[in-house]
Amino acid sequence: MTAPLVMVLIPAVAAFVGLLVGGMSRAAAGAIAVAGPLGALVVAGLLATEQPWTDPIVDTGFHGVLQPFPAATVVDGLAVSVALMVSFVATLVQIYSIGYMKAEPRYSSYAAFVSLFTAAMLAVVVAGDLLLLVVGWEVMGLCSYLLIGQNWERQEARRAAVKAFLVTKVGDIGFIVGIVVLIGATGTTLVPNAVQAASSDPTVATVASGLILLGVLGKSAQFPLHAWLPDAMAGPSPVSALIHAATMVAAGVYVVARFYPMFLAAPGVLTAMAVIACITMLGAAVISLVQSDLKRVLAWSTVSQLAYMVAALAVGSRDAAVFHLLSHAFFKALLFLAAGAIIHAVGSSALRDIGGLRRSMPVTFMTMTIGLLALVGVFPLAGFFSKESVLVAAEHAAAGDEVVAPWVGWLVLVVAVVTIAVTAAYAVRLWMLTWAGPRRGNGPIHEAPPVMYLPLVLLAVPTLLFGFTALDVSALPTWIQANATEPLGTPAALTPALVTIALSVVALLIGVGIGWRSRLPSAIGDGTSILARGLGVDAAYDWLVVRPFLVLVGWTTEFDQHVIQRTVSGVGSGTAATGGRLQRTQRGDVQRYVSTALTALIVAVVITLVTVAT
Amino acid sequence: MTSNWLLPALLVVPLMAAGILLVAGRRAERWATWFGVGVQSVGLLLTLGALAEFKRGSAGSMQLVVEAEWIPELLVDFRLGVDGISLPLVALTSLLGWCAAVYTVRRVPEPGRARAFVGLLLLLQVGMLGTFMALDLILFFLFFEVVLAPMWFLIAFWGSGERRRAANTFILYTVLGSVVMLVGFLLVIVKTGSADMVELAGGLGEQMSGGAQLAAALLILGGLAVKTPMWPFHTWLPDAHTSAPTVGSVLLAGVLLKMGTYGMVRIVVPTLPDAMVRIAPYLAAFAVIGILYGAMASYGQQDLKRVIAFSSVGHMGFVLLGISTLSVVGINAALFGNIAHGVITGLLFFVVGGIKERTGTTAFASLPRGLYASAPRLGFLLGFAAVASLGLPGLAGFWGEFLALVGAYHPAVPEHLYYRAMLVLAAVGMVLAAAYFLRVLRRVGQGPGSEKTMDDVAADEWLSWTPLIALTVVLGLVPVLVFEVTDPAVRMVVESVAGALP
Amino acid sequence: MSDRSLLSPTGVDVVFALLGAVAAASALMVVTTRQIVHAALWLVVSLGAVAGCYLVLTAEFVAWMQVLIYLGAVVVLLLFGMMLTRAPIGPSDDLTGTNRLVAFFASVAVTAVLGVLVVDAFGSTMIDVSGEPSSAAVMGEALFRYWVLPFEALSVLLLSALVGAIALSKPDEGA
Amino acid sequence: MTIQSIDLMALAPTLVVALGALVALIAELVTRRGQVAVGVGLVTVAVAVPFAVAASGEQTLCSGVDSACSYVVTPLSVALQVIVLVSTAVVLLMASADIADRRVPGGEFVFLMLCSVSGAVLIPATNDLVTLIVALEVVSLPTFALVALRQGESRAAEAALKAFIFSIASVAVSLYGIALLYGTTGAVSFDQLAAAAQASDPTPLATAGLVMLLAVVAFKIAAIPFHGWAPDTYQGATVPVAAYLSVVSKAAGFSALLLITGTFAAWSEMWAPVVAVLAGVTMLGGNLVALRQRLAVRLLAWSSIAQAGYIVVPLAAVAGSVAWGPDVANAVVGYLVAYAAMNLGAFAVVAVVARRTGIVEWGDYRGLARRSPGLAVALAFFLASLAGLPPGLIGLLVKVRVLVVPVESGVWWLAAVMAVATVIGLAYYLAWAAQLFRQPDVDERPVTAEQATGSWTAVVSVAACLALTVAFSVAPSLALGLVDRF
Amino acid sequence: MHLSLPLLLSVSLFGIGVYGLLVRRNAILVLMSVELMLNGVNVSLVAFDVFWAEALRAGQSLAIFVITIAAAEIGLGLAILLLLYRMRGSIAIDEATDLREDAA
Repeated sequence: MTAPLVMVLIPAVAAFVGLLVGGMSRAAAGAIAVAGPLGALVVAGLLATEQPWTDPIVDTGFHGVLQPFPAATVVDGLAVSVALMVSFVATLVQIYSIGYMKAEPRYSSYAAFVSLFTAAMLAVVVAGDLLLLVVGWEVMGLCSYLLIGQNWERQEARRAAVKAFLVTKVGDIGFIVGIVVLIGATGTTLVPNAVQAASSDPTVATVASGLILLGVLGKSAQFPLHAWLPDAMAGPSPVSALIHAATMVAAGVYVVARFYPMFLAAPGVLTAMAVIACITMLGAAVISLVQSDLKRVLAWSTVSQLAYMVAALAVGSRDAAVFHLLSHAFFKALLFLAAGAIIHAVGSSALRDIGGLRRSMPVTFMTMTIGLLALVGVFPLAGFFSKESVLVAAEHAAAGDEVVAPWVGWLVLVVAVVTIAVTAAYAVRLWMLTWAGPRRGNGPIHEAPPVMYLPLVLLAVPTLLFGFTALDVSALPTWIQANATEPLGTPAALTPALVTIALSVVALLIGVGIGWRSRLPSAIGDGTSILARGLGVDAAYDWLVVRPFLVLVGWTTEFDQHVIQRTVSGVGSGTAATGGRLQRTQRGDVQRYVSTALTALIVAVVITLVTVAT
Repeated sequence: MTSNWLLPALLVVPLMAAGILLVAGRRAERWATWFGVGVQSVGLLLTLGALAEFKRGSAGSMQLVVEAEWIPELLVDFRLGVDGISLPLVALTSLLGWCAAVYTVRRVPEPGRARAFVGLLLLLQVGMLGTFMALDLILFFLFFEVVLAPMWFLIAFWGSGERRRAANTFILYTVLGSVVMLVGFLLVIVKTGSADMVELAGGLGEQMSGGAQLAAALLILGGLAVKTPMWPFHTWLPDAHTSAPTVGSVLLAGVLLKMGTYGMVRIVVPTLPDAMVRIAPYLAAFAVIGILYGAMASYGQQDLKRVIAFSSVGHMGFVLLGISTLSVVGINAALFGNIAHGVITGLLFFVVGGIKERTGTTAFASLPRGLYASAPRLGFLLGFAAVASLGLPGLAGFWGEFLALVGAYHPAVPEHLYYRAMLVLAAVGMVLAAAYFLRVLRRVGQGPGSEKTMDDVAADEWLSWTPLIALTVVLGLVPVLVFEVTDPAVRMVVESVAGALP
Repeated sequence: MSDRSLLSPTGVDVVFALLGAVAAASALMVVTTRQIVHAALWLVVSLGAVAGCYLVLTAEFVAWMQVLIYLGAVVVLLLFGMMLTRAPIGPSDDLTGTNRLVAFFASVAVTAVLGVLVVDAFGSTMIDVSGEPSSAAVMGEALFRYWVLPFEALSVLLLSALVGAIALSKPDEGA
Repeated sequence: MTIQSIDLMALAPTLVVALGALVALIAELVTRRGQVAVGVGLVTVAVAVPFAVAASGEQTLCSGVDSACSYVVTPLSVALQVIVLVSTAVVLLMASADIADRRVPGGEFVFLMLCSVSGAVLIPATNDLVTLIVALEVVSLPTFALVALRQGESRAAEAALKAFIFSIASVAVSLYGIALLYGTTGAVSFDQLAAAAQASDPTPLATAGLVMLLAVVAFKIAAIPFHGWAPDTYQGATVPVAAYLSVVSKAAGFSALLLITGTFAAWSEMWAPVVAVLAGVTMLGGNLVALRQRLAVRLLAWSSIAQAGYIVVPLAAVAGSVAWGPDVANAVVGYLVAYAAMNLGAFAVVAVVARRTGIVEWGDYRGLARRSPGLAVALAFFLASLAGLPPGLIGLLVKVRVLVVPVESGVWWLAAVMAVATVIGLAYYLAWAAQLFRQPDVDERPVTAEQATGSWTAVVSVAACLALTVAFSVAPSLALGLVDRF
Repeated sequence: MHLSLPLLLSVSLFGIGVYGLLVRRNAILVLMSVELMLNGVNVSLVAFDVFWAEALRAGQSLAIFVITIAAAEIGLGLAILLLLYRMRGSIAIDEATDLREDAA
């Protein structure tokens, strides 16, 4: 049992125990719920401290396709850093949930599923075996389905859960076929060996990475498989914070990072990723601008920020992508938990009912403001540094010293800068509508209980400080590359470049301007416009996928019911009918019987004579 | 072989018990179900004994072999034996038989008559075990047919809905299939002069001429396809399942469907390699059609049992795809798929039976919503079984399907690209499977929550179902338990086919 | 005997042809007449002609058996049968059934097929009818040297027919 | 002038049965009680069987001319004789109930039956066409009397008339066939005919003759198109007589068929297709019409027509590469043995139920298991065997044994037709078996009371058939290898 | 003498007998027709016997046996007819159809 496996199993056991014993007392359930991710955090911490890790692949001896107990795990900088982030956020979410889910009757199953989710995410993070990766990947999808559908009394929760699972499942099909191709082509299920073998053969690399990209698009909610994330907001806010901001959606990016050498061997796929990322980045940001629901604004923002990470990967810089992944996880989780606190206090997540809460919820106000600033990328915060590192990477690519074509770099750079402006716009709009202006809605508003705002504060800390770790080359960059199974050249400091800083500041100011003008309540809109409904992508889904599928289902049931069923029962009744017709020859008159017999005989004689003669 | 009394004992004990029940007077109605549990437990113990005796190292060769001459005129010897391919299935049958017996202790479906019910179940057990142990073609055919009469009575007398018509379609369709298979067997016996499966697999089958092999293979596959069921011979399955009593459905889905695929791996592939190499691509095509067709048809069904019946058509499609690759990975995946489907669909039908018992119906139109609230544990089990059935990795259902895809990537037959197209289509089938199961969970499990109206899972239900739940999880996490037994035997089968490959 | 074509008949042929024609014509009358009693009488004529044919064919013993049993016993029995079932004396037109067409075609087919076959096989072969007739002595010897088993079997047959007829004719003793 | 040397020991079975008939008749006249006649009948059969077995391998009544004997006993003929004799014993047991309550005159009944049986025992050992046709006539004639003997039933006469007319027509046609064969080959003894067949190809006249000869055989085994009389006659006659017709009379037909096809094995390309079509049509037609039946006896009649089709399949398969030989004959005899046991059993149960409750429609057998479980289980077992579905194992095994021959000889369409026919057959056997176990909708009067004396013998007949069928199921080589035992 | 003459006579008698058998409604006439058929057979048997002229005399022996069989048949046939007449009052064959398939 290697350390990483222990890290995965602790939350899993916590989930199982929680499910069994949870029913008894809420306190016990709460304790077990927090203990799970906390245990994982501790182990991750231990792993982080006892650097340098000796052997990247900790192999448990089960290999080959037919002894597929997927137990091989990988321990390198990338894995440990993401594991730390995941367990940290998960612990805070569990703590936060104790407060948030006080009125929830089925708290024990909720907590258990969150722990199970954490275990699955950690499994993906430390997976050294393709099969363990697939197990984690799919169990994550299942937990997201279960948690979105937590309070399934509501219609939209039920629909959102199914939609989330199916859309990600469509992506997962590509993912699984990609893994099958990898295993088939390379003959091994060990991740590093498979990636190394695949990257040496361009065709396999292109096919495998293209297919795996499909899965990533599904999980990380990129165009065209992004429609499920905004609807997933029907789930409880802590779930949104953990799954739909920090971890699951980041898993896609993490997997690409894990398989990065293979992706580098397939520039075509990287270009495609870049184009998709740009579309998603800008589209999501613009849609977020017109959203009328607090959590939907943040959801579309997440889609946009994820596009940043994918763009970073597309332009050839894994470190930038991972850096943005980590920082985004912190401030986006913070924003969602803050939103949760607001909803908990106000009772509704529609912007119409929220306003002027500055005085009544000071801590939430403070932490949410920090979060928004980080989201926008204001100087000292983590957001600024991670976004800049992406811009720097884009600029390198534009200069032509990356594996992708220069125009890709330019495209990413331009779109990134424009998106900074739009991001600033919707961030300011959100901030003004929630905190500034007159108090809309009624009823007393009071600050969230400590168990809820403590995690906010704890998340605010890394949002503020995490940026600085990237400046010193010996800190974050080397750490991410440490013990990497596949070293990607020397780790370079992720320091922002002057020219990109200038561009981003200009874009930021423009954005604030737009934001300021659209802060009026009248600009909220009722969320029914084409833009608000996600540019009609949902309608397109309905027409292109759901409706034809239902027609096909209709045909199949029709075909099965009438054609095959009828032939079978037809044969049955047919035999009975022939029986009836034969029966009618037996009318009782013996002379008729004898005449038929004799004529038959004559015919037989004649035929036999003819056949014998020939 | 040391203890070769095990296998005949496995057959004789239930047979004797059925005889006793037949003769026992009306007083036996009371202790009949307990008697059933006792006999099945003995069977289970014997199976565990066999598992222990079975030497994993030489899983490729027949073990615990028993041999006695029975009908010289038909070259029929009473020859039993198990190897890596049949042992897991024998174990599955004993387990499901035991779970069924435990479930019936207090739940004999109306119109009661426990004595006859348990007697028929025991006869069914004899037929099923016999089919997996027989090493003689005609003996295999006999046990193949022994199963039909008891299952017919179970559906026709203890079933529900238009059970008589369903029972008749079931038995007439299957008998037509098995007679066609018999003609295939006879052709093999006539051409090779031997009916011993081991000899035939060992190379005797290859001496048959190409044309004869193809004719025999098509006939036998035709018969087995009806049993599997392979599309388009599947129409009897939904009706049989909708009308069968719970235990009947469990055994029908859990074991009877496996006799078809087992027959293919045990008889057709090793004995008629040249024919199999030519037929394999078409088999793959039918398998994939089955997967997609099963998924789409089950999405359109209005009855819970019919949904699961069509899902079985889909799962069996994956098993057939595995077999059609004729590769080590593929056939291992098929055998594992058999076991996994048996366990998971057995559990599914038990849960649906529980639902039917509590709500009196399985039709979506009249089924109350919000099972998660009205019977949380039952709801959880329904969710668990549905998720396992749609092939969630980490549970037993996944490996059968996933490794079938891996096998399809590198089939032993030359048509690699064709198989990769099949692979993608089969993968699409997985998402459709997710679609219809989630529709079921949404329609039955979720919904405007009503309070805890129904009594939740009872003790005897837990006792009967826990082995299946545990097995789903254990096989999901440690699939090697099955593979270490089946792999050596499958390598033998694949070797015998290797000769026929170009 | 040397083969002669059918068309050059010998003296015996002419006699036989005449007898055959009588037999066939009266047989035709048996099946077509509208009076039952006439049918029986025509049957007597037909069987008598056939007996004559046997004599021409030197099968003397068979001829006498024919006269004795057929004419003596069988036809008499038939007449008794008609009497007991009160058959109408005068002409009655319901004697021929409805499926006349099928019957006609069947009989014509039979006659045609067999006729063609026979002529094709034995068109020109001759048989020697000049030899000494197979008298009772000759037939007796043949019967009891080679055909003892059928003879015995026939005895069982006749006995069972006798007992059967009597049993059937007994009035019901009441169930 | 040497009288034919008669070896009485060889002829013993036929003689014993004939004498038994006489003794039975006289016994009934003397003691005025029908039961005694049945007793004598049973004793006769009991004595005849060992004689038949002892006579194996002998031949007698050989004429001087190239030692062509007219009575040759072969293992095949002994097997057929044993089948006939044992079946007669069972039928007599069934009939004793009718005789006891004067529904049928005991003495005459047993006398006629034994006369018929003596013919049936004679046929397998005949060695020439003359004896064969006479023996066939000896078998048929008494049966028409038996059918008509049913007092107080007007339709019995009609049934007898139909069988009678059909019989004399087919005998006349066969006699003409024999005449033609005699004409072309100049021989009537099977050995000389076989030699003639080997010597040259069949002339057109010989072809016509042989096909016409098959007419009487088709009549006896009630193969379509010569089946018209069977359902009506079975329905009109008493059930034991119907049983007799469906088993012993058919066994005689099959013996004749085996002898004829054996003799003319050299001309098999000529007659095999005819027999094949005959078998196919009979199997399919019999099962198809049986689907629609409502009366129990009529259903059994059509079922026995279909079963006759199965029995002919091995001979039909000679059309392919397999030549006529002991293997084919053993398959026919094997199926015949199992068929006799199953069919007699079914008839026995129908007889008992008809006598006790007057039920004639198989639909009214509903809930029989509730009222008399023993009978119901027995009938279910017989029906399962006839259908060829386990637990009726022997039914299945003999079907397999019969199906091997067409597969081996490559006559594919015949194997396919048999497969389809079996499935159709399963439908109505199953429907009837299901009726037995269904809940009775109205509780008819209990069947337990023994309405009439002497009905215990009927139950004994059911038990005997059940014992035989179960024994065959457990040790199938008893039935399948019967010929090799002698 | 030509062999085909008696054979032609036998064929014609046989054919006429078949016609009578199938068309006549009265049972006694049917019996008569069968007698004609049997006589047809006898004529050909005797003809062939004279043609082959063997010591065995198979043809003529069989002819004699056929005559005896015919007699026995007529005996029993009339008994059945009379029974039918007593039960039903008429011996028309196409009226005796109580036993038939009720092709409902």
